[in-house]
Formats: sequence, structure tokens, C-alpha cells
Amino acid sequence: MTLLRVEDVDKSYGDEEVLNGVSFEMDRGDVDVLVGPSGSGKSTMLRCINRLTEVDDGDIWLNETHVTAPDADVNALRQEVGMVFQDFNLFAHLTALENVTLGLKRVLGMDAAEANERAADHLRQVGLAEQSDSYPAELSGGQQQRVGIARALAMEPKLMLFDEPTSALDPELVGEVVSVMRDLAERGTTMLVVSHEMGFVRSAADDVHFLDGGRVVESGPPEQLFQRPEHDRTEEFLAGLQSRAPE
Amino acid sequence: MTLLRVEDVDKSYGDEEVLNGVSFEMDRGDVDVLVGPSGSGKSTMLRCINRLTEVDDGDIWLNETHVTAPDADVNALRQEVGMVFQDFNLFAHLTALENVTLGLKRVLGMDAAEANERAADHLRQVGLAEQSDSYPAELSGGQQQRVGIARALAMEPKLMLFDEPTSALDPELVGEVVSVMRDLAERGTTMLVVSHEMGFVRSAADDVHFLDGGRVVESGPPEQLFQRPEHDRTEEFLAGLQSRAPE
Amino acid sequence: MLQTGDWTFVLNNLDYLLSGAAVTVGLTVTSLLLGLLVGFPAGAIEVYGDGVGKRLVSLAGVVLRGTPIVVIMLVLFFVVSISKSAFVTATVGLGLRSAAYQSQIFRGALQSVDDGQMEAARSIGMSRLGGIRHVVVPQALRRSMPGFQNEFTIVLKDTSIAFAIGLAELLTRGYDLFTQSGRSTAVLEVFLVISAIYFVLTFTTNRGLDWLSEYYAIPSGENT
Amino acid sequence: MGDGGSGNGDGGGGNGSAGTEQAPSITAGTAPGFPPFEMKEGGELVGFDIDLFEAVVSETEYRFDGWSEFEFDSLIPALTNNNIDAIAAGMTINEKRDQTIDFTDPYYSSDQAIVVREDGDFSPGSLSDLADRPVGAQKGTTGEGVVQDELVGDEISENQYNAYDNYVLAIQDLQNGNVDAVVIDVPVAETFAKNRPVEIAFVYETGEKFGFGVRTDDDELTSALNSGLSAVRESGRYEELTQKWFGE
Amino acid sequence: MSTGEPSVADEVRTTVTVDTDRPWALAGLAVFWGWLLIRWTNDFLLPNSLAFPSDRSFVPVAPFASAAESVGAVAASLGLFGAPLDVLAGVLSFFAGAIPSLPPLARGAWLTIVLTVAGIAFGFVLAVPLSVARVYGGRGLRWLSLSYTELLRGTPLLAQLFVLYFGLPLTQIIRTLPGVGVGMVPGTAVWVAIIGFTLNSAAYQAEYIRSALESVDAGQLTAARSIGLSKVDGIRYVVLPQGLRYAIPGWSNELVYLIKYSSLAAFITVRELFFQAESIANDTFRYTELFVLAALFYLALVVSASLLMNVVEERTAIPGLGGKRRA
Ligand SMILES: Nc1ncnc2c1ncn2[C@@H]1O[C@H](COP(=O)(O)OP(=O)(O)OP(=O)(O)O)[C@@H](O)[C@H]1O
Ligand SMILES: Nc1ncnc2c1ncn2[C@@H]1O[C@H](COP(=O)(O)OP(=O)(O)OP(=O)(O)O)[C@@H](O)[C@H]1O
Ligand SMILES: [Mg+2]
Ligand SMILES: [Mg+2]
Repeated sequence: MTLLRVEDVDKSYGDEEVLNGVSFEMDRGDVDVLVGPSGSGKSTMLRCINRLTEVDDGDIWLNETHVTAPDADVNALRQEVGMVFQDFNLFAHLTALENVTLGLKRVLGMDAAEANERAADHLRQVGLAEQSDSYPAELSGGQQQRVGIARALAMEPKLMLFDEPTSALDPELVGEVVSVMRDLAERGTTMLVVSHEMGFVRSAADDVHFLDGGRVVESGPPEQLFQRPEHDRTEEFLAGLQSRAPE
Repeated sequence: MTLLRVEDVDKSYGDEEVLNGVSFEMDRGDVDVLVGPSGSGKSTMLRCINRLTEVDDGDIWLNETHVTAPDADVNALRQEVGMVFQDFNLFAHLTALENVTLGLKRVLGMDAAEANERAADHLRQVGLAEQSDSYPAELSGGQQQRVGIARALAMEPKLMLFDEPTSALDPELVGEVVSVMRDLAERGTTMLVVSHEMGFVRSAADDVHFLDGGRVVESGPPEQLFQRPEHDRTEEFLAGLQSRAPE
Repeated sequence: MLQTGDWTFVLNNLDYLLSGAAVTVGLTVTSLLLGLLVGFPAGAIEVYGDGVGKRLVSLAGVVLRGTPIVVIMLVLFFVVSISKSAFVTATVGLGLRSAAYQSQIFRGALQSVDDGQMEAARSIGMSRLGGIRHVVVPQALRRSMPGFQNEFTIVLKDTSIAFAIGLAELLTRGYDLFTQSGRSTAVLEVFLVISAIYFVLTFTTNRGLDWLSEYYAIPSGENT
Repeated sequence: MGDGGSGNGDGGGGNGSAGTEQAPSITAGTAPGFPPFEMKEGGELVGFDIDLFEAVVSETEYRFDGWSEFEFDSLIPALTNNNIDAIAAGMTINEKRDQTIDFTDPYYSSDQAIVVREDGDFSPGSLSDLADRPVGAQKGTTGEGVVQDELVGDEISENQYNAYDNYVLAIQDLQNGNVDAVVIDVPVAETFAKNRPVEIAFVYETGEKFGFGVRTDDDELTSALNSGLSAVRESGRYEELTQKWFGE
Repeated sequence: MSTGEPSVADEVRTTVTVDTDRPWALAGLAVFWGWLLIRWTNDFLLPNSLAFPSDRSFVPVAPFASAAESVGAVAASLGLFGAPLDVLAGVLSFFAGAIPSLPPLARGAWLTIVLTVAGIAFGFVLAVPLSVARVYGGRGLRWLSLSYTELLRGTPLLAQLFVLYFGLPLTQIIRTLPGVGVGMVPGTAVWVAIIGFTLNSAAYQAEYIRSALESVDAGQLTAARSIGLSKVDGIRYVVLPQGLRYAIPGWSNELVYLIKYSSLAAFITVRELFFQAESIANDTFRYTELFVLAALFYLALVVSASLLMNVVEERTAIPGLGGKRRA
């Protein structure tokens, strides 16, 4: 059953065409990965899905919701779509727990007790039960990112977006976040991930979309894309990637 | 002919023994390299030689000058010893040319014309004839470091000290600085360099001194140290280094 | 409340007000210069000095920064009585207080210059004093520009407090106008006009100083 | 600052206490805003005190060096600190002041007027009628003395006394309704009554006299001013001036 | 129109602090506040029948005066060597002269504090929307906020007070409000002064808060929006709590400024600290004692405010946010 449908999306900044007729679909429970060189439009694509960025043209549907309709309720939409950022963006003045409860209380209108309970659940799920009273500055990068994931998950979104969730982490911390993500994938969370973490891509991705210059050059399951890419550009890019991360 | 003689130098900060009986010698025209893990005292050793740091015990001689004598003229000494810093420390309010002429005018008392001429020579030597009117903030890291080298060279010191001159540079800029240093080495400049740039060490060093915990564990020509180190500690450290920089 | 008659009255006396504005500007300039002359060394002493000198400077600074300027002026005029002239007294009062602030601006600026700059200066054989003079101070001066600009407008506005010792500056002259018999209805007009003059003064000097600091800025800035 | 009366800037002028020079110069201080004694007209300092003092000085050996303007209550410290050499500001001779400075012979006598709004809502006949009413006066004046001594604490609270730097502002605030009465010297009150919607409710007799203020150690100047004052009275100039400033 | 934004300088100015390791300074402050509180309680709260007379000082003058006299006599007899004693005699006679004026100064200090606290608090209420409008508002709002701050910061506070008190019919309105000037509620002029300080301080506070808001990472608001918070809620729950912490150093400066500039209220008949000092000085001609005393009072208030703000800063500090002043 199709959850997300991206249809022919265009987006320019000034003269620069950042997205150029991008289309793809995801079913509920899918884990899709966007890969592509820097500046190819991956982040922009994610941001269009929760309308942090507005598309110029084309349509995005989430279930029955017409995301790109001018009158769409963006705040409601964003509850359906969780987002995890490259540099975490935890609320610096709130503890781990409060980071998670803020949305529950202020957006979903839960009372404190209920919100705390649900937040604690989600922190436990990402392995941070112990750290719930720590402030972001007191957490390692990997721990911060896991709080970021818990914060997004707690809203119980239909779709989770991850924008290079591990690329700001020291190499030794990448593992913890990847394992949390793999976990989520196994439990059926629908995820759209920008990542070049080959370990994750190979073990968890259903489909990989290769973007270049704002276009989807090629899509398919990871084995297919990695072993018999149709385009030279894809092969070249993926070859670079795989040599970089030899594990 | 011995230019620099370091004899049994000790230095502590509080309880921490940073240098512990360090001794070595350099002849005129030698290029010696200090390597060692972080905190092993490499920077401290360099700074003792131009008295930016005072030794606790032991002696340093530069030619006939007793560097560590309490009544030594430090300003005169520092003219004899040029220093290039890890993070460049260019005078931020002066152009490249002025960075070089400041010492010529204010320390050596040259007149403007003479100072400009000599400074221009040295900037040319490091390949920056074009940039002499640029301010540090307008230069790339590699260019800044080359100005730093020119600034030190222009004082025509007997000995040049380099403290990790390339480690604050983006990888693609390291090459320019290394090639300038190699050049200097070939022209007979006496240099004492803290660096883990294997390319430079192998091609230019006469002797390598391996420091660990404030002691010289082992000294010798690079081939000897790299291929048949006497100590396990040396072998282990150098093995790590070489795998890191495969070029 | 705003009456044409009053406007005419104020505009007829515009030259009277403007000559007050000249006093205001003069007082601002002399005070700032005195502030610079005293404040700069004081800031340097707070950074590089030690012992009694440093303690005295910082104590004087606390007293000057912790006391209202009107009290400072009255003490100078009526207690210490440094001069017969209200202008000189106001200059000294505003100047010393400004010195106390300027010293902090310079202190902050001096301390914000990276230690590596001094080390680099020493490493080419410069003396400590030489390093301060040729390397640290020139950079600190540029960095203190925004603070100095702020101080400029504060002094400019606080010259109005010389009103308390009877100096015929802009505000006093405005006061003179509407305290003439039969003119008290012109209060609002008078104050609108002198406020406008103050505003023009602060605004244009600020833009001027902006321009100046851009002109002298080190290309690409130091704001790394 | 070259304009008119405000001669603060001319620095180094005469230092009155020097005394030994021939024809030393003197600076006088006043506090404009006290019509008709001293006020500003078109930027010029004018008034009875101004004319009279200049006339008196011209009868002495002293050279007159111009006026300095102050708030009224700053005049005495300005005098004792040598900022000025004499005060001509409708200053009442009283004991307290006389302990700090010296006065010349009186040159005018006055009482205090209680001024109210013309609308007639409130027309007190004696000080006790002012009970619990906001009352104004100028800082440091005899009027303030009356308010402080006779009213504050008994008839009105401290907060009901509004002190102003200047009579004009007191009268303005009376018109604005922030105070119900202002205590002020009679001749001044008469001037205001003429050109403002205020009137004199009653006069409180203090029998006070105005004198020029001089430093206590400046006896030479005191006696010079005293003889100058008699000369001005004798020459008929004094009459002219009262006619000019208080006459119809 | 662009403002000069002197954020570095503003932070530099937070400089009237005492080292907490100087116990005598703290002890002095403790005595000062203890005395003030007792004085206020006595003068304002206790019924007249119980209270010590409000115009009499707690400390008698006589011992100081006689001590001064005798020490002075001894000093004189010692000639040149008496100099230190002479100083002591001077100090004693200073106290003798100062003591009678302490009660009115305590009352003035009360008003000074009322003016300052009210000015900063109401100013803050205005400053927050002003700064938010400046950073997040549309063109019109931004321009409005900018004009307001430029105008208020570009003209002298004293002129502003004169306009409000003498130039506008504000007093007529305030006067008719119920309760004004009754009992402990301050009178008309005080309210006008409070309005003036509020309007003026709002402009300065808005600048501090603006630069603090701008220093909050943009990612914070993005993250807030991405969990479904509206822009206003994002500002309210995420940006402001962080920005206001960054604003504390600048805000401490403003508090110190306001304490000092509250003295200008004297020019519109408010009987605050400076007014009391000046009026006693005019009455008694003891200018030295009164102005030095006034200066000491202000210093004590200013230093106390700085200490208080340090505590506030420590209390509101969050790891990685605020706390230590940013260098
Ligand atoms: N707000 C913006 N204004 C102008 N240009 C923008 C903006 N955001 C992105 N761009 C441009 O759009 C292009 C695509 O950016 P995007 O961040 O989507 O790329 P990306 O694939 O995520 O790259 P990276 O791997 O570096 O994160 C880039 O050239 C970028 O400069
Ligand atoms: N000024 C100082 N005060 C106190 N300790 C210092 C000081 N300078 C250096 N140290 C300490 O001395 C030890 C040696 O420092 P040094 O900088 O010489 O090491 P290094 O070999 O240059 O290391 P790195 O490779 O990290 O630059 C370190 O533990 C350092 O913390
Ligand atoms: Mg991206
Ligand atoms: Mg080092």
C-alpha cells in the first residue's frame, strides 16, 4: 500500500535547478535510501516532504493527504512526518526527556504524566533510559542523535525522514546510531534516509534512489544498484562510496 | 659542526613531567624531525629552544650562545631561531608583505625600502609574489602558512622550528606547504620539525627523534627508524602513522 | 497641544538651539578625547598591569561606572570644584566616566586578540612592549570600534545632563525657551525639535562611524 | 557658547578673591525663569535683577564680566566654589543662607503669594485651607521654605509637595492641574497672574527682603556693592527700574 | 536604515562587580541592606505610634561629632605627625554630618528601586515582542520595531522625561486614575517616570534580546517546526528560552544603567535618591556629605544588582547554554 508518492517535483533556487522532475513511491514499512553527490538535492527532497521547503511544481502525497496543496495543514502534516537532522538540532535548553515531551505536550496536547511516560518509552527504545535528565551538551554525538530519533518517533509519525544522521558523528559513534536505525527498520517503521553508510544501506534498505543534479538517475534494491547498475554515473559514484567504507 | 645542542632538558607543569632528560644534537644544514604521540612534549621541546617556554633543568646551546642562561638576550636569540606555528598566527591586521616586514623594520631596524625588498624576495621564494597585498583572512590556509614561513625566514635565522605546520590544513593544501619545506631543506636550511607528514619525513629528514612521555625513546635516520626500530613502542607508533598516510 | 504659534516661536529661535547643539557637539568631542586619553592606558593597565596600579585603576572604574553621571558632575562642580567653567567641569565628568567605560571596551578588545599573535611577535624577536604596540594594539583598536561607537552616542546624549550644572548646551537652551514668560505652551514643540536635533546627531555620527569602521576594516573581517 | 548671558565658558576671567589687582572683574550668577526679576527673552537674559545689578556694579570699581546661569538651588554652591562672585537672583536674605554666604543690603522686599488656577474651583484664604492639597514651589526658594515649614507634616504629606527646578514649570503644572496651589514671591506671582490663567488667592506675609549674595570672605565686594546700591537709589535709576519692571 | 549593533561592546560593559572573595565588601552590603529594610519597615509599615520617628536617624550624631572633635584636637597637637589622625577626624566628622540625612535617603532609595524594577520589568514585557518582531517579523513589523529602538536610543532620556511630564497631557490622565498617590502607591510624577523608563529601557532591552535571539542556531527553530510546532510556538518554547539566557549579561548592564539613570527622575519632581540628596544639600549646604553619600548609595545598589544578576545567571544556566559569560 503506497504511503508516500512523490510526483515530478521541481525546485529551483534562483537559477539553480535543485530538483528536476523527481518521482518515486514508498509503501508502508519500506526503508528507502537516497544517495548522491553533494549538492544533488537530497536534503531538499526530504525538506519538501515535510514542507520545510516549498516545491515549485509537482505533487507529494502522504496517504490521502495532498502535502503540496497550498491549504494543507503543515503543522498536522509534520506530526505525520518525523525528521532527524544531520547535526541533531536538539533543543539546547531542554533535557533529553524534555526534548521528547515538548512536542507531545505542546503539539499533541498530552498532559505531563502521559507525555513523560511515552517519552521514557521512546528513550528506552533508543537505549537512553539512563540519560533522560541530561542536557544535550552533556551527551555524546551518538547519544544526541538517538535523542533526536526518539523525539521524532514519539510523535508516532507515519514516515521518518533521516538526513545524513551519522555524518556529523565521530567514526566510533556511528555504530550506535546505525544500530538503532536498523532496529527501527526491522520493526516496520517506514523510513526515508539520506545516508552513505554502506553497512546500513546494504542491510536495511528496500530501495535505493540515486540522485544526481536534481534527477533520480536510477532506483532499485541495493544489490541490483550495487552489482549491476544501469548507468555509468551510478556505478562510478557507488564505487567511490564502497571503497570509502570498507567494513 | 654542531649548531644546536640540547642537554638533558627537564620541564614539568605542576606534577606532570612533560620533558624528562631530553638530549639531542643537530649540525648546521640538518633537518631533524620530532615525532611522537599527542602530549609527548614535542611542542614544549621546540618552545624551550626559543625560550617561549623556560626549561626547569638542563642546557640548550645554539652555536656559542647558552640559550638557557638566565641572562641570555631572548630577543636576540629569537632572531636566530625562526618559528612556524601550527595555526599560522599571522598578524591579522597586516598584509602578507607587512607580516614579513614588521620584524625587519621593528627588530632589525631596516628602512622601509630595504625591508620591502627582502620581504618580497622571501614571499617569492614561498611562491606568493602575487599575494603580497592580501590580508591573512583573504588567503587559504596553505598560503597563510607559507607567509608564516616567509616571515620567519626573512629574519635569516640560523635555525627554523616548525610545529606541525600542516596539521591545521585541509588535506588538499598540505602539499603546497610540504613542497616549500622540502625546498628549504634542499637549500641547506637547518630545520627542526614536528610533523607526522610521512612524505616529508621520508624524503627530507636526516634524523628522526621519537618522543614518548617526555623522553627520546629512539633516534635515527628515517629508514632505520621505520624499518628496524629498536623499541616496540617506536614500531607500534610508526606503524600507526604509516598506515594513516598511504601516499 | 501643538500650536502654530509655538512652532513659529521655536523655529524663530532655531539658531539659538543650534548654537546649543554646537556646545553639545563640542562637549561630546572633548569628553570622548579625554575618555580616550585616560581610558586607553587604563584598559592596558587592567590587562597588562599588576599590583597596586591595577587595583587602583579598577577601583576608580567601578566607582565611575557605578555612580550616576549627574552625581559625578555635581561632585566635580560643587564639591571638588575643579573649575569655574561648567564646560570644563562637564568635560572632566563625562570624560572620566567615559574613560571608565572605554577602558573596559579596550580591555575586552585587547583580551580578545589571540595569544598566538603575541607569541608570533615574540618569536621574531620583538620585545613584549613592541608586540603590544605593533601587533596587539592595532588589532584591538579595530575591534573596539563597535564599542566605541556605542560610547559615542551615550556621551552625546549624556551631555544633556550638563543641564544640571547650568551649561548652555542643547537641552538647557530648549529649557530656556519654554521657561520664557508666556512660552510654556511651547514645551512639546521645543522638545520635539531638540529631540530631532539629538536624533540627527546620533544617527549621522553612527552612520559616519559605520563608514569609518568599514573603511578601516581588515578585509574579510576577523570574525572567524 | 558665545551667546548672551551664559558666560560660563569665558574661563580665566576675574577670580574675585584675588583682590589685589586694580579693578578686578566679577561674574554674577542668576537663575532665569523668575519674571520679572530674571528671565530669558529671545535668548537674552533680562529682568529687574539683571538691570539693577549691572547698574550697581557700574557704580563700583569692579569690572562686570557677565552672567552665569544656574538652577536657583545651585547658586549658593556655585558662589562658595568661586564659580561666580555674586548672586543676583531675587534671593531672600534668611538666617540659614546668611550662615553660608553674606548678603548686601536689601534691595527689594516681598511676601509670598499663594497662586491658584483662575477657574475659581479652589480659592483658599489661609495656609490651613491648603490641607491635603498638592502644593508646588521652586526648589531652594523661600516659597519652598514656607511649604516645608508651615505645611509639610501638618497640613500636607511630603508626597503632596512638588518641588520644581523652576517657577515656570510650577505654574505650568498648576495649570495642568497637578498641583492646586503654588507658593511664590509676590512680584513674580503678579507677572504670572497677568499673562497666565492663574490668580493670587492670598498673600502670606513673610516680610522677606532680597539681597545680592556675596562670599563671606569677600567683604570688599560686599561694601562696594552696598555703596553702589545707595548710589543707584540716589541717582533715581532705582525708581526707573522698578517702574520699568513692576510698573503698569 | 541600519543600526550600529554594538553587541561586543554591550557585553564588555558588565563590569561593576565585586569579587565575592572580598568579604568586607559583602559585609558592607549586608549592613546596608539590613539597615534599609529595617528603615523601610519602620517608616512605611509600622503604625506611627510604634515606629521610631521617620525623620530621625537610628544612629545618634553626637558621639561621632565629639569623637571627630577630640581626634581633630589630638591631630592638631601632633602637628605634621597628626596627618593620619586628621584623616580619621575628617571621616568621623563626615559621618557626623551624614547621619541626619540617612532616613530621607532611605526613602529616596526605595523610590529609586521602585523606578528601576518597574522600568526594567515593564520594559522587558515590551522588549520581547519588539525584538521578536525585529527578528521574525515581516517587513512592516521589522521597520516599526527598528524605528522605535532607533528613536528611543537616539535621544536623551532626560529629554524623553521632559516630553512625557511637561509636554504631553499624561499627568492629567494619570492623576485621575483611582489610587494614584494614595498610601504607598506612588504619585503622578513617579508613574510618568516609570512610563519613561519603561519606554526607554524597552528599546535597549530589545537590542540585547535581538542579538541574543540571532545567536540562537537557526536549526533550533527548524527542529521545532519539524515536530509540528507553529512558528509562534517554536519561538516561544524553543528560541526565546535559549535567547533570553544569552541575553542575561546584556540585561545586567541594562539594570545597572537604569539604577543610575533613574536619578534623572529628580528633574520631573520625583523624590528619589538623588532628589533627596540634592534637596538636603540645598537646605543644609552640606554638599560634600550628601553627594558622596548619594554616590555610595548608588554604588551599593549597582553592586548589589550585579551580584544578583550573577546569581540569576548561575541559577538559569544550563550545561552548554549561557552560564559563563560568552567571551
Ligand atoms: N535555502 C537555499 N537557498 C539557496 N540555495 C540552496 C538552499 N538550500 C539548498 N540550496 C542549494 O541547492 C542545492 C542542493 O542542496 P541540498 O542541500 O539539497 O543538497 P544535498 O544533496 O543534500 O547535498 P549534501 O550532500 O552536501 O548535503 C545546493 O547547490 C545548495 O547550494
Ligand atoms: N602552558 C602549559 N601549562 C600546563 N600544561 C601544559 C602547558 N603546555 C603544555 N602542557 C602539557 O604538557 C604536555 C605536553 O604538551 P605538548 O604540547 O608539548 O605536547 P605535544 O607533543 O606537542 O602534543 P600535540 O601533538 O598534541 O601537540 C601536555 O600534557 C600538555 O597538556
Ligand atoms: Mg544535504
Ligand atoms: Mg604540539
